[in-house]
Amino acid sequence: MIDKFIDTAQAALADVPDGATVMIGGFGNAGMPAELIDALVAHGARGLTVVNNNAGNADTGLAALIAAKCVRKIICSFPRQADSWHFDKAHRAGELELELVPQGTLAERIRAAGAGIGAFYTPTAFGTKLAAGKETRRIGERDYVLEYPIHADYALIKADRADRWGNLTYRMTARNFGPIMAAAAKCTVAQVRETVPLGALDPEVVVTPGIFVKRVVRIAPLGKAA
Amino acid sequence: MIDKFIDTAQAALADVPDGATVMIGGFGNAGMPAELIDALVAHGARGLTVVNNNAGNADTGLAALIAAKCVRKIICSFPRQADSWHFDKAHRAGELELELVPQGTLAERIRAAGAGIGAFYTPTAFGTKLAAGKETRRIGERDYVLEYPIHADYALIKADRADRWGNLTYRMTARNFGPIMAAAAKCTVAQVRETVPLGALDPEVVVTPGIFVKRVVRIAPLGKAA
Amino acid sequence: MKKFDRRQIAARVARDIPEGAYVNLGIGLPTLVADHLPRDREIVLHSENGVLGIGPRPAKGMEDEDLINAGKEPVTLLKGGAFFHHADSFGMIRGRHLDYCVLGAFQVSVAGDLANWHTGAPDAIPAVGGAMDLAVGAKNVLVMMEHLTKDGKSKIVERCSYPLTAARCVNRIYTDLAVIDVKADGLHVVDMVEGLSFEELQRLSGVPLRRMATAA
Amino acid sequence: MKKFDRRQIAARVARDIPEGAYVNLGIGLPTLVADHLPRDREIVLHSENGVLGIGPRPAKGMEDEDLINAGKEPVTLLKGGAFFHHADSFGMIRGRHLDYCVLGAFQVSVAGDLANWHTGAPDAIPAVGGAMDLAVGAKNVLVMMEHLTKDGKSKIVERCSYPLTAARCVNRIYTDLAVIDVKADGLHVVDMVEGLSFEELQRLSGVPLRRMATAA
Repeated sequence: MIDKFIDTAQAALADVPDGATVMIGGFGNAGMPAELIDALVAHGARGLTVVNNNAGNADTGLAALIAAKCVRKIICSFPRQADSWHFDKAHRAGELELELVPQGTLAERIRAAGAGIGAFYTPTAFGTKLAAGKETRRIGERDYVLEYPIHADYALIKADRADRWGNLTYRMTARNFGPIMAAAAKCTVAQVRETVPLGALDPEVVVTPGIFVKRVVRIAPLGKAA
Repeated sequence: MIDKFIDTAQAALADVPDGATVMIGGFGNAGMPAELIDALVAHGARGLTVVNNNAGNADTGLAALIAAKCVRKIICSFPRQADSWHFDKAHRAGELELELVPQGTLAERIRAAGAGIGAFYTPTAFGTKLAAGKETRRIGERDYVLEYPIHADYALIKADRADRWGNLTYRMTARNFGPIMAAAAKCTVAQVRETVPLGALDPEVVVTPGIFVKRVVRIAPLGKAA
Repeated sequence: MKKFDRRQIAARVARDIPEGAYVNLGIGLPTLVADHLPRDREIVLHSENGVLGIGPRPAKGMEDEDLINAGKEPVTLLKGGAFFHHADSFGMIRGRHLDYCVLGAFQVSVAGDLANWHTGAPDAIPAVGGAMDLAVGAKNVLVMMEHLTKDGKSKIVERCSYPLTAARCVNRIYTDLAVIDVKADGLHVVDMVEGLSFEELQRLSGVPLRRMATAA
Repeated sequence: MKKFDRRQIAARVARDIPEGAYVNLGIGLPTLVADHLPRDREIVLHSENGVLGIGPRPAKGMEDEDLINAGKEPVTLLKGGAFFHHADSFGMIRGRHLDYCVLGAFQVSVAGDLANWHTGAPDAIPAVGGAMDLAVGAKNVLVMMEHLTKDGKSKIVERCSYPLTAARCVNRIYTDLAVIDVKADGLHVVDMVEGLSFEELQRLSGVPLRRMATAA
């Protein structure tokens, strides 16, 4: 029997090695796998490359992972925010490398990894600092920049409902990076609000088919028993 | 008020000019916009380039469009079938050009057009006849072929339900090429089984958002009044 | 001369968005445009984080942290809205499906180059977000900004001194002084605030302007 | 010697598919594998036209033309199945998410090159479908074919004379005579039908074969 449910976030991340590339879903709090990130901090793997839209806010989540000195490099589109102080400090100290990528290029590079595309030409960032040193090409009447996929060892994402095959649905704008990160990582771990019996998810409504998901952890919403 | 509903298939295709590139959805009968194709045959535009997975079967649909000598070129992955006689005849007579594309490359080229990607590298077909003369590149340890998007003037697709903003859902494997063709064409015309009031489609379940759809025609299932 | 305030600029932009348009409003100033869209027009708002059909801000206490815009502010969803993932959302942008995007700017050049993501200061940590995708992808790029910097310099420039977001992408500029179209043959003044003369606008702007035959 | 019939070849392939595998069965002969998958293993079948979790053929009269496989035959959907569009479906294939695909073949070379889409006849109208994507994308490419052509020539060849589907892609060959692994150092015989000697198989195949230390 296929059973991707796993009891705890700790167990789901127990094999993350030092130096792994870890994608972390979420945009703002929507879709942020907070409990999985906490478990990653506790797990203590070092030298991680993290792929996320941002670079951590305030003192929890990704910011805590940075504060714990687990992260060597961040690939993201929007690091600098009013409360990104842990990133700012580590980056200015030269302890944390930044690869800044336009948001759509970030999404497309993640998608390309999941879809087996070797590289692609995007018009975004042509003629800007963020394309400096990159290969370009004129196709038709537009100029493009060559971009490569971002593969990951792990993807940590938050979905809404899951069955034991790992099929996932999401909730509103919490969908964001989840589906594409799930496909781009060797081992995708999803935290979900609810687990349901096989067959309870409408096959028309599954957003991430279980083929992309290795482990599912149910995190009970605050105030509810696990 | 946004209202993309249009009364008849004929009216929805009235402006298709000679020489247009027309994508036609469907895989087998699933998702084939039969009534829209009939209307295109009746409309009589000539010199069309058609993008479809196949090249017509028996005497109806795309085969009828070919028999009516409306098609100059077909871009598809699987032309030759036991009952593709109209295609076979026209192609052998030199009246119908064929661009044969592996199915996944066909899908990705259509997807690239909709997503503004200028070109992409795919491992599919490397070292085969279908990559003859194409640019290739080794990336990491794999070899890739450079492929370009397929844009269309019109996409004719079949969906299941639609609202007046053009949001679409599909039914089972009838989804196939619909969502990607909708995004790749300047003017997407969807025939649907049912039209519903705005707000009746769950926003989590919309597969093709209305932004990709210009016109929607309800085609009542056989045996039901229009 | 009576300068437009931020709300007036937003209202002026809103006036130009037609019925049925698909529109992305950038973070910050452009978000104000939503409040001024004519109620008799159906306009579909997009946000980079995977949503079409954004409605007004939710009532106090009705916020849902899973329903936010690209500025991470709580929003609502209109009937007819839809959710999708980030790659699909940016496919929409890059694939030229948005009719309009409205962006803030540090500078716009006479050629329509846009600088809005990075001051270029050597110690600044830059953040780009979706700005480059929107600038390159939307069919019409509308810029909202103050006409002059705090020390009185024109933000419309011969050549951007700040790092570019995208080259030759801006279609129309809305400032607290004027509305200006960027065309192949230069900048055309479409509209000016009350009491401002073309000559004065020309002097303040410091780049060549043309008078539009008729105001929009 | 007792050659395997098509059903027996299919059953032999099915035996090798492990619990939890994601598998695409090609059009034609490979489709038979579905009937022989062990009932005590959950195996998820994929089809190119946008479906995971294919179940058995529907009962007569229960066919639905919207629920078909890549061979355009009516199928059913198991609990846990899901639908998606063609680009996502081939992203799954190309992105190496399928554990196995099973394909028919005209020829397989000693290096694992596969020819299965085109006879190369000058007047033939070729059709490729998803064959090239599957051959290049699946983690394990299993080939099912008769060992010999109708006129007794080996379909396992030094170099394919038919146009290639993909180079160096085949992992294992299942024929009516044997099961053979394609490895970096050549072809390893894993299994033979009853009454066939290695020497006879070697003679029929016409390309160098190695004995496997232990049969699978």
